[in-house]
Amino acid sequence: MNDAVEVTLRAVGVLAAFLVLPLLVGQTEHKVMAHMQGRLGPMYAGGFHGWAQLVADGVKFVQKEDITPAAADQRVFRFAPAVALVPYLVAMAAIPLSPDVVAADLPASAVFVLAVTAVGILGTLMAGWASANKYSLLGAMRAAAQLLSYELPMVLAVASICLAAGSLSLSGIVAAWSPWWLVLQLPGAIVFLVSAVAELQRPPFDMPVADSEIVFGAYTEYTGLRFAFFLLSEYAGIVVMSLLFAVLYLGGWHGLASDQLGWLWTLLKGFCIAVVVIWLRVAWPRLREDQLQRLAWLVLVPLALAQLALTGVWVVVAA
Amino acid sequence: MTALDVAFAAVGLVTAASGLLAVTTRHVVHAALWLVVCLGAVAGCYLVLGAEFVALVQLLVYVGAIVVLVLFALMLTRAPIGANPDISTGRLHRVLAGVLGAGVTALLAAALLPLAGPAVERRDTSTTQLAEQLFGTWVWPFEVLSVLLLVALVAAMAVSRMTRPSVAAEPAVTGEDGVA
Amino acid sequence: MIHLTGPYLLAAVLAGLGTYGVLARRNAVLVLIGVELVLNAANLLLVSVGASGGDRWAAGNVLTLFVITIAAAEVVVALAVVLAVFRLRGAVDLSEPASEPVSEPVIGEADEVRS
Amino acid sequence: MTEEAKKPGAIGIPGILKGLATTARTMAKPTHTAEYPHAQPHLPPRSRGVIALLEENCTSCMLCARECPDWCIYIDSHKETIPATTPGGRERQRNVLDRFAIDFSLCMYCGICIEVCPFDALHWSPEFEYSELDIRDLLHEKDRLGQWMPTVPPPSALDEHSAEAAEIGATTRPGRLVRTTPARPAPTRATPSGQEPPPASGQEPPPPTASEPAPEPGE
Repeated sequence: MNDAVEVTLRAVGVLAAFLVLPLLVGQTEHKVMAHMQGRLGPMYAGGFHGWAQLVADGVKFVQKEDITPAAADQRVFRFAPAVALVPYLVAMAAIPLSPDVVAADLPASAVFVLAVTAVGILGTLMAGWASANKYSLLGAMRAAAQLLSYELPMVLAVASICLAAGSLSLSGIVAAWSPWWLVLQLPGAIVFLVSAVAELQRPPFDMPVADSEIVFGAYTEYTGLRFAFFLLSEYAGIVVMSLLFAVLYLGGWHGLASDQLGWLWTLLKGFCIAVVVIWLRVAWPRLREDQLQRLAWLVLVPLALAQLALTGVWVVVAA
Repeated sequence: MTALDVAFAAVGLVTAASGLLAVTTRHVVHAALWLVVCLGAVAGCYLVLGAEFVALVQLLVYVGAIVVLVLFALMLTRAPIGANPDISTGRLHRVLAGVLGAGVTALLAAALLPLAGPAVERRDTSTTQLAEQLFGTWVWPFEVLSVLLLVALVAAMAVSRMTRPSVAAEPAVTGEDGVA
Repeated sequence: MIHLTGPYLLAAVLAGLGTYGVLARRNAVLVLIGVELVLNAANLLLVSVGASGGDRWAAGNVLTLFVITIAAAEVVVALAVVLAVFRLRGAVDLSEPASEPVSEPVIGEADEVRS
Repeated sequence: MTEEAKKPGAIGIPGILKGLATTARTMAKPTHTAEYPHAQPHLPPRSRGVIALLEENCTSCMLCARECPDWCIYIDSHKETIPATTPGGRERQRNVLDRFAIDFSLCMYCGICIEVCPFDALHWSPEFEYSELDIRDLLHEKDRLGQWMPTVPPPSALDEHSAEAAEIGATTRPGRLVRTTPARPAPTRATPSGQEPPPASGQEPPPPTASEPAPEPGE
């Protein structure tokens, strides 16, 4: 009985985090992006500096008509948003905020998070194909090509961290973290961040949804709540990737009073990374498809391999 | 029947059902999507069998990469929405294939099931153990595999560029898939 | 405690389904799906044997990892071949007799080799 | 992130960092946004908000309606006979404006009507808050157009070194032979030149040459 209560509590906690943190990131994006462009952003919804803008957006999305194109593959089309969204929910459950604050402490959680987020691609592919729209199909193809390419450097970068920590578990990695990693794992960190932004299809890697070329990529035909789910999955993805970065590279809950406030430190570090992800979107133009592939294969993969070798040497020498 | 048996029966049923749909459906892309379900369920089977690292790799490599590649190839080689009888062979051929498939199942089951015996204690392989074996006992096959991967990479690149010279003579008709 | 009857039976069923898939499909990519099923049957067998004990070098798990790797390599090459065939003949129908190239070679850009 | 730049041929990292720096600097600076409904916008002089009609100046000459590129000006008028002012004199006819309407759902704010009006009956007003829930309500009849008149700003002062306005020169110079054609553009130029807002006066004080405003000028 006690177990059931605990499981329920944890599930509710993850769900709450899943519903709140992406909105927080979304609102931050609204405001940070606006100020970076000399604007104010939302100012009215909710009163104080438009804090409820995304809630209002959600209400709006719920009210909109849910359209499935006549030529679409109905079931796949309807199912795709869930496939895009759920992996991030599951991934969020495995990311520890502190040694105690974790929904599901898995032994190989680093691999687990990577494996689960990799499934999210399928949602985009399904959406793009099932829409019966050539723009959607093109977007899905671009997304698949991009995500496959950037998966590799990302896994390699994480492998380097796991090697340095001697653990596949995120909690173990944070426990083994030392400030030296900030220097020694810097190339890997950069590779991870770049690949994470690319995996999320965020600018400057937003070729799959390049609105000036292919309308909105795989999401062109979506309306209402299903479209909102895709948006939510993007922001949930930012949350997952930022927290993962904070846990892997920035030492998670290490910091002042980490016994009590560890979870706050992790959240804070993750939030800073999320702001950086938003910043990149404002600052840089979109990469072309060939530049994208070139960057992944000619820069990131060699860099990640070099990082892996460096870490290997370091581990052997230090041991 | 133990709890693990029940769990395995549940995942196994999903695996078998989705596998069946993957080879029988008339929608091209649905076949690949059912394959996703099947492979994911197989990962679940591995979990039940106590091989969690293999399950994660199955998810990461099979579902995350291989199936995406398959879907990608399907879409590049025309995958219209809707049922398409042309993707399967004729009725007689299919009946023969079904008989043969059933035969394979029967043969394997006949060979394996007597070996099953009574319930055994599940032996989990921890990741550490796995790593020690992988980089100790199995290190040479492992190295050879990495060479195989490299060869596959180069081969795929070579194959995909092979058509270039012959194409140069033809008038370039860029058809429905100027994608890539 | 677990009965191995289930895993063995499932492996046999998957192998049978895979065989059917290989034989009953005309689309080359779908034939590959059948092959994947057979490979997974083998993997399942390996893992279940590994879980039953009497597995000295963690062979069940290690070999499964190897098979997954090989499957990845195989799929990459096979799909490259399929795409090349599609470019040459405009279709990936295996039951079509090998004839001269259809006079419409669909030229994509040289695909990046992925994964 | 700076690795981004290492793609071949890219000048690379400095430019990329500059992008980051520029956006960061912009974030530190105050925004340029005006929160419009709460803070009135600062409109530049000569803003094109809405077109005001000074009905007294209109002679129903139809120039504006004819020149309008999207035909959004509707004018109805009739002629009225004015009895002779002196006994034995001739009766005169005069146009009376019945309807003058501008459909602002069609108007593209080009301002040609204002340019071509020979008698300064049309003026730009900076008022822009006249949106409607029903598009048909954007058809402003002449009373509505006339209500915009008080919002028309006085014309800006002349540049100190500018040439003397033609009509002022004409009044100060010794008289010349009467020639109608060259004098025709004079009234239109009167707006910028007259230091007083012209709408105040009723009929335009004609330059010495113009006798009767012919309703149909040569194209």
